[in-house]
Amino acid sequence: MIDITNLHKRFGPLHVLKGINLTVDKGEVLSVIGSSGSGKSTLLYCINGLESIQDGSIRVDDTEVHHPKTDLNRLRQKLGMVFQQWNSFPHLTALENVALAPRIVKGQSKSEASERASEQLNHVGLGDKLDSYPHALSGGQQQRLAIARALAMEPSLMLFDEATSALDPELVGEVLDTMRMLAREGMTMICVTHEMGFARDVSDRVAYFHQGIMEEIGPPEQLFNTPQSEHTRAFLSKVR
Amino acid sequence: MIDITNLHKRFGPLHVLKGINLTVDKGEVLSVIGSSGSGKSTLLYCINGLESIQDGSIRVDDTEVHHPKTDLNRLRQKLGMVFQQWNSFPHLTALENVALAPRIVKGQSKSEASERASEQLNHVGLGDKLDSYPHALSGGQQQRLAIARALAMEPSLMLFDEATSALDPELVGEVLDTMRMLAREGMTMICVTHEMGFARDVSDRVAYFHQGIMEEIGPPEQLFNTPQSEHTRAFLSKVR
Amino acid sequence: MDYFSGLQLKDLGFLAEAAGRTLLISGVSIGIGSLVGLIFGWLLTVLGRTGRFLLNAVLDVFRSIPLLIQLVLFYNLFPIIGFSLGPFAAGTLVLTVYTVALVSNVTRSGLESVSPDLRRAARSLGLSYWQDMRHIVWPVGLRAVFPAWVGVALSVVKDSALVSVLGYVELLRASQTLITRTQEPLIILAIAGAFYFALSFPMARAASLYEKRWAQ
Amino acid sequence: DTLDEVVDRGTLRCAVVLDFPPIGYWNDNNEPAGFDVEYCKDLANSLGVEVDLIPATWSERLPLIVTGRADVVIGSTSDSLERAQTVGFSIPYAVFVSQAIVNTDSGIETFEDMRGKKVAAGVGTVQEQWYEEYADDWGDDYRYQGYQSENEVFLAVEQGKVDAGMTGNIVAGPIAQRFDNIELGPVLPFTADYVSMAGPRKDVSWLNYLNLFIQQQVRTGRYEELWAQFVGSDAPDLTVGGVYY
Amino acid sequence: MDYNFHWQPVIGRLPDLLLASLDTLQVAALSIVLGIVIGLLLAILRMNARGRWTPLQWFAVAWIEIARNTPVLFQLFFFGFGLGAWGWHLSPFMIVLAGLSFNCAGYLAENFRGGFQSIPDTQYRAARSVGMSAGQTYYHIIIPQVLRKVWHPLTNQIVWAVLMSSLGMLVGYQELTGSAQYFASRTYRIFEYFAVVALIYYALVKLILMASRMLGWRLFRSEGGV
Ligand SMILES: Nc1ncnc2c1ncn2[C@@H]1O[C@H](COP(=O)(O)OP(=O)(O)OP(=O)(O)O)[C@@H](O)[C@H]1O
Ligand SMILES: Nc1ncnc2c1ncn2[C@@H]1O[C@H](COP(=O)(O)OP(=O)(O)OP(=O)(O)O)[C@@H](O)[C@H]1O
Ligand SMILES: [Mg+2]
Ligand SMILES: [Mg+2]
Repeated sequence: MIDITNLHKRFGPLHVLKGINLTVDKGEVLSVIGSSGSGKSTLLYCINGLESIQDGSIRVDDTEVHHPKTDLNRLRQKLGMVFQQWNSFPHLTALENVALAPRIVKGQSKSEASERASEQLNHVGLGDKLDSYPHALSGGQQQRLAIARALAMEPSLMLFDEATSALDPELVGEVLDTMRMLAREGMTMICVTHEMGFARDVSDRVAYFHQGIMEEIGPPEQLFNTPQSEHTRAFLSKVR
Repeated sequence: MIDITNLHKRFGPLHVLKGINLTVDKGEVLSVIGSSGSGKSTLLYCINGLESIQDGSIRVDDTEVHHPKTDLNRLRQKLGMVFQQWNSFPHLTALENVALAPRIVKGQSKSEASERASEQLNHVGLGDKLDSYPHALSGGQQQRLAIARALAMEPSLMLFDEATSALDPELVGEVLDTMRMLAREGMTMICVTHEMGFARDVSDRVAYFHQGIMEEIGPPEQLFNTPQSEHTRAFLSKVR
Repeated sequence: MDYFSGLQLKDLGFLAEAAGRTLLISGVSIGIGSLVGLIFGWLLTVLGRTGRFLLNAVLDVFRSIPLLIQLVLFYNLFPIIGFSLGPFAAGTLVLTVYTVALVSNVTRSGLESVSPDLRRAARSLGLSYWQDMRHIVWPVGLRAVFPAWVGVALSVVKDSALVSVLGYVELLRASQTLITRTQEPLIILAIAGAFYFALSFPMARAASLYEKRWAQ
Repeated sequence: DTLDEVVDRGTLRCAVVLDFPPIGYWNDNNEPAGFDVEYCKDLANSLGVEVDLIPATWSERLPLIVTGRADVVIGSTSDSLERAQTVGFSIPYAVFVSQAIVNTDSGIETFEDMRGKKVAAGVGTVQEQWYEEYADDWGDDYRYQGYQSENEVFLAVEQGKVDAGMTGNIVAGPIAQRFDNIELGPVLPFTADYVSMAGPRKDVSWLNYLNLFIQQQVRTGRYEELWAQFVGSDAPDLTVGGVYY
Repeated sequence: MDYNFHWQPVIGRLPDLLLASLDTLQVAALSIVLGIVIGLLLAILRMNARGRWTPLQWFAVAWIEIARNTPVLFQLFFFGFGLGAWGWHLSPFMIVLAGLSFNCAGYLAENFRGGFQSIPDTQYRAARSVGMSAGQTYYHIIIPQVLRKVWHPLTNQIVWAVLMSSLGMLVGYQELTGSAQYFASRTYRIFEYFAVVALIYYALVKLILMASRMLGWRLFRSEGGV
């Protein structure tokens, strides 16, 4: 599904990703953990083609993401993405948020897009908020809205970038539950997260990033119980 | 040390605290938990005299906080307070942040205040940041700065209002460690917190607030393992 | 012979007509100026360093010279370079350029206020650059700065009073004319002031209410 | 030249000053009226074209000509040599004597009394220029204030902001009558104020035409008629003895 | 069009024009100082208007709204002829000063109000909680932060005051624009004079912006300057 070889990413002089090799299979759930600034978000942006890369390659379903001929807008329809914060469109209702991209990108008719959008919103438990604007939703609801919006494009892979870290502790649960549901349904997922509980329970594998290097990757039991690298141990002890 | 009887607090029509009775002894560490809007912060503000009260009384060391004759500025020197966020003064260096109040409130000389301030900053592990401005400090360092600032007034009681909830997960630890250190040193503390681990490990007692009522109070083992009230159980299951 | 006469009812009509001209000249300037300003504001967000610097420098000139001077200068310049403009045309031109200078600033900050995360979210759904612009950046950014734009528009309405120095008989000039005839400055000024206030205050209020709602 | 242009265009762009009753003012229908306005109309008639009146303040008069926005200014423009470097003048079409109007409380009776008092005039008038010649002599006693229009001068005198205002004798009379606290002041020791029409400096044929027009107005008695209508006294003699113009 | 530019007379008057620009700066500076003082008072009055309004608060709100919702030129005329009709006589300098101060106070009041409201409540509470009095809190904690918040709008207002003082010409005050018009009325070379004056204004504005940036950088280096 995803095939990353020797990926290098620089922001000017700053070397942010230093040769990442990673494969994610269909149906797999991968959690990415690591301290702030280690390049986790950057990795997701690169997979999505939102950031250029300086060396190596990323292939999604045998499409080279950074090949000049690749139609990125088409590719991105396969890759749903949910960010940490503020990513619902504030000027559109929940329904319009979800229906917009299918309509203007996929060319669905207005009624078709709306119908599917309301299905997706039902799916994430927002069936009663179709006509609410984001500012009238709680943080957790906004995040579920963002998930529904990504799902409406029928992606084959979902990328989550700390989808819960801006939420009040009480609201984290509902978003994690939605993500669990997706995992159960067999969605391929890469989740950058600070929620060790989630990483442990839901993922097939967990990867630990440290200063632009993927220091360690493995099944959650292995990584959490018998971390190989010293950095991993130090990090895990800090986040408890 | 602190004696609260039948405390009622209203914001206009909103009844925020509905008859709180609470005693905190010298050297005791009390954690206060409860969902958003249950009145936890308001309780601290009332203790500190930052909010008026409508009924009942609060006595700190036999001083009636809300008695018109009470010199609040004097009383507040006994009560150190640390808030969730925005609490270091952004226009002053770390040293000035800590030295300001001793100088202008207690009338210490500039050099004396500076000397003591740098001691306090050493105490919380910021000995090398004396001349840094807050914007150059991490969130965790800013919170420790706020703790040092409160300590510089040599308070006999510390009030913490979710001192860690605005921090990145990795930074939470350093602030909690500082609070643990204070507890070990025998400081009387009331900590409003979302960190159940901290509440469990450090407190002598934990109080659960629900919609302006103190639903339950007791030693941590009791409250966490055998909660009496249904609301407490529901809350604890949500925050895991 | 009496060359002076008291204030009459029909003078109110005269003032109303002049108020109409105030609305006309500021309306035209705001309309054209805002359109051009939108484009320039967008250019400021996409141009390279030098382009942005140059465009900014030019626009900045119009923000750094008193409007009064701009009006007199341009009014006198056009005939010199060969085509004569009446007070209305010259006034409209200067006010329009002035509006462009202000609106482009407002637009730029509006577009820049759209967070990169929001744009990434849109792009990550497969929206193209222009779809992102059309459906996300413009609506969100412009809504955010709508109150600031209203502020600019109202200040152009108020500053249009300066076109009176070119002899264009807008509201303030008309009141001067009436003052000349009736020698009753207080009441006439009060009427003129009340008109500006009645136009400006409700709009400013509405914009700030809108801003509060939008800020939530 | 301008003459051809005006005839081709079919309108005469004639600048007038309208806060200078009775020479130029807004009547109670808020339309331009006065001696100068009638002259504009007569001039347009003589050319067989429509008239386009351009209201101007004192200081705008000559720039209107210089920048080509008006064909002629009939606005009590005194024919000073300094101005003649910028625009062209016709022969005089009227003559005024400069006179002060004073606030009743000012106690001014003679020109000497104006020393140390606050005195106003319109910016760009000859009164302003002549009065400035006293500046060095009088030192701190020279307290002059310029205003954008004649009307603001009257208001200032009326409200007591200044003690005296300087204007033409013809205007001074009606003003003094109209306001309770303004009265006629001393006639000013300035030379008689010969006022001319102004046109583009290099356009001699147009200036010639204007000269002839002024001649004709006097010859036909129209000059006397309008003077009587608006000013109400005998029309002054427009010639200066002993020299050709 | 055969217009010949005459620059010589303007160059000759340059020293006079530069002197007149000092008048411009003076009246602008004074009106800003007055505007700040009055604006602060108005802002405090308006902020304290919770629930019921006292006459003092009505006064503040009326001032602010009239200043912001009518043209400056109108305000100048009002202080000129308007007050004159009541027998209050202001000299042209005072008219400009009063008009600009009135206007600046109204605009600055709203800026200050915004500045105060943008300081998080916890700043105030944190200061009070270490025992500072209300006065000490304002002096040591709130005002320095508000100053930083309003620095930019304040600079804009100063620039605005300089630009708008040009209206002095229309009420008989001979600041830079008024003097230029006065000199120009001799030879009627308005364009040349105003072109030079435009340059002077541009330079003044740039100087003010530079000074503000440098001063701001010194004052606020704690937050990385302005
Ligand atoms: N657009 C950019 N320009 C320059 N540097 C950038 C940019 N985006 C990120 N960086 C830098 O790249 C490094 C990695 O950033 P990244 O956001 O990927 O970290 P992260 O692991 O997601 O951290 P966090 O947990 O804080 O989100 C950081 O040092 C960051 O400052
Ligand atoms: N100054 C105020 N004016 C009016 N209502 C207020 C004010 N401060 C707090 N409240 C209300 O009082 C209630 C209790 O607020 P409080 O901040 O004490 O809750 P909390 O338990 O601290 O919540 P959180 O966990 O979100 O901080 C809330 O409903 C809040 O909206
Ligand atoms: Mg990140
Ligand atoms: Mg709280």
